[in-house]
Amino acid sequence: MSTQHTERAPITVHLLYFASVAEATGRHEDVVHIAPDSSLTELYAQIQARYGITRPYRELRVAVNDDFAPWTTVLQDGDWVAFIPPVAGG
Amino acid sequence: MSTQHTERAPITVHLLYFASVAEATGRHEDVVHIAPDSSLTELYAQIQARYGITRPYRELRVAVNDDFAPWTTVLQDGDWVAFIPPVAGG
Amino acid sequence: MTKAPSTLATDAHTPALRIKGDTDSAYHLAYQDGFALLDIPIDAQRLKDMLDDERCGAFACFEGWVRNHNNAAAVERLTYYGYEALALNQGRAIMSEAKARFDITHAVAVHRIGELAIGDMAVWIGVVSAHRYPAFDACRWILDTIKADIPVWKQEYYADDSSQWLSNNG
Amino acid sequence: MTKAPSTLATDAHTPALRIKGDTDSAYHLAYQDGFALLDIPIDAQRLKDMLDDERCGAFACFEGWVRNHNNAAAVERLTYYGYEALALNQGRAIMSEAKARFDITHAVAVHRIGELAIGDMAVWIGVVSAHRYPAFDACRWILDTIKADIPVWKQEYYADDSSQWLSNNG
Repeated sequence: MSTQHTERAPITVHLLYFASVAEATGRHEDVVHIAPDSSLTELYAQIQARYGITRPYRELRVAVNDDFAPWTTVLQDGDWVAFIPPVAGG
Repeated sequence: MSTQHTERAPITVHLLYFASVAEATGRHEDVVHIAPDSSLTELYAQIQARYGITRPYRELRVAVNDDFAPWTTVLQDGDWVAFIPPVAGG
Repeated sequence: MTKAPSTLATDAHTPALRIKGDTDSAYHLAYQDGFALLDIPIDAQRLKDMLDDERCGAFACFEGWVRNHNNAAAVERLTYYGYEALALNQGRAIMSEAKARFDITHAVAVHRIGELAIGDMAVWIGVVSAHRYPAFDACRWILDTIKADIPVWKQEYYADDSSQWLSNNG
Repeated sequence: MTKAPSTLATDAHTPALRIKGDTDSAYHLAYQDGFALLDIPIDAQRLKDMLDDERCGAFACFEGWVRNHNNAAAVERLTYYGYEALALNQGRAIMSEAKARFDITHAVAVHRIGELAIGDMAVWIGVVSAHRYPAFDACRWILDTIKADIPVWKQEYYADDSSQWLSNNG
């Protein structure tokens, strides 16, 4: 038996929240399930919906596995992702 | 009785020598007598002659009474003068 | 300005207030990679000692201190939060790029996180080189790049109990 | 390069190797006028403590150290000679002009004279300001101006017993 659109199992992604993003989510970490081949912008949209975050992704940077990454990056199962609000060190 | 050129008494000037100038004179201080209204360049010429210094005054700066002064300054009795070779602090 | 965060939200920040390793490991990292985070007062002398070098005639240094005001508002204290793993990766890359860009011998930078009081040192940067201009230029570039790229966030607390997230680019 | 000066010539330099007052007076002058000469090792912490200010977020600092080489030649040690009275007058004017030119809160600079060994600090400059760029800019300007205008001379001694008068402008 076959389907036209193969239903692939969702992948698991870990999230770290910092500063104003942690303020909005009320937590430091999350685990979410998302469709394979999702992009970081799709992941951010899911988090926005869950926590009612209105800030557009363009105002943030994003890190995958402890390095900055482009928003176009495709997620892999087990990735650790952090949305990075404007920094204020120094 | 009168003379055409009034012979005025020489003034006394104190000299401080530093670095390569002290090297050339072999001393740190001097007292010299010079005609009134002499300029700093005339004083330097006198010191050059006394110690056989060939370095032209343009390569040095000059200080009068512990402040830098223009070479055109006219000497006053009791002035302290220092010829300042190129500095090397810092 | 918003009121101070709720207890829930504050707990959400707690992991970002402390470094994972101990202090000696952080200083070792500063020595090895040129960059580290600390969650206790920065020992400037200990960092400076890492830079001693007989070939160097110039030592340029910058310290960022917590000011008692920001624009018109009187600051009482502030908290720096850090994403340590990303900060260390970025820091290592910044210090490596500084050595490639400028004619310098060594450079070290450390940023503090956690609760700081007025006058506390938030960041220390030291650079040594044979001559003076590369030391100045690199020190300033490292500071600017840390401010732009190191994931550290600052929340200032004011006399009326309000607080504010600061941003370096706005 | 010339051979080391004769004893006679060395005596001619002796007054320029020591400051006239005591150490506490020199530090007081550094505090009051922003500039002093010292003829013993510079205590950077003592100078830095003069600059503590809660309004300031930025501390920029420069130290000039005696290098073990100058161009190709291996330097063994060196001697700084100073014309103290002129140096203090010039130094006071330089620090005053720095405060007028740059948006800084305080600045202090001290130059050492006498015999120095490799690694010794010859000059210390510290500047504090509300924001970072004026501190960097003033620190660099003060150093450049000290190098141009403070009557201090440097004689380097090399491994073969020769020595040389250095100059900052050529």
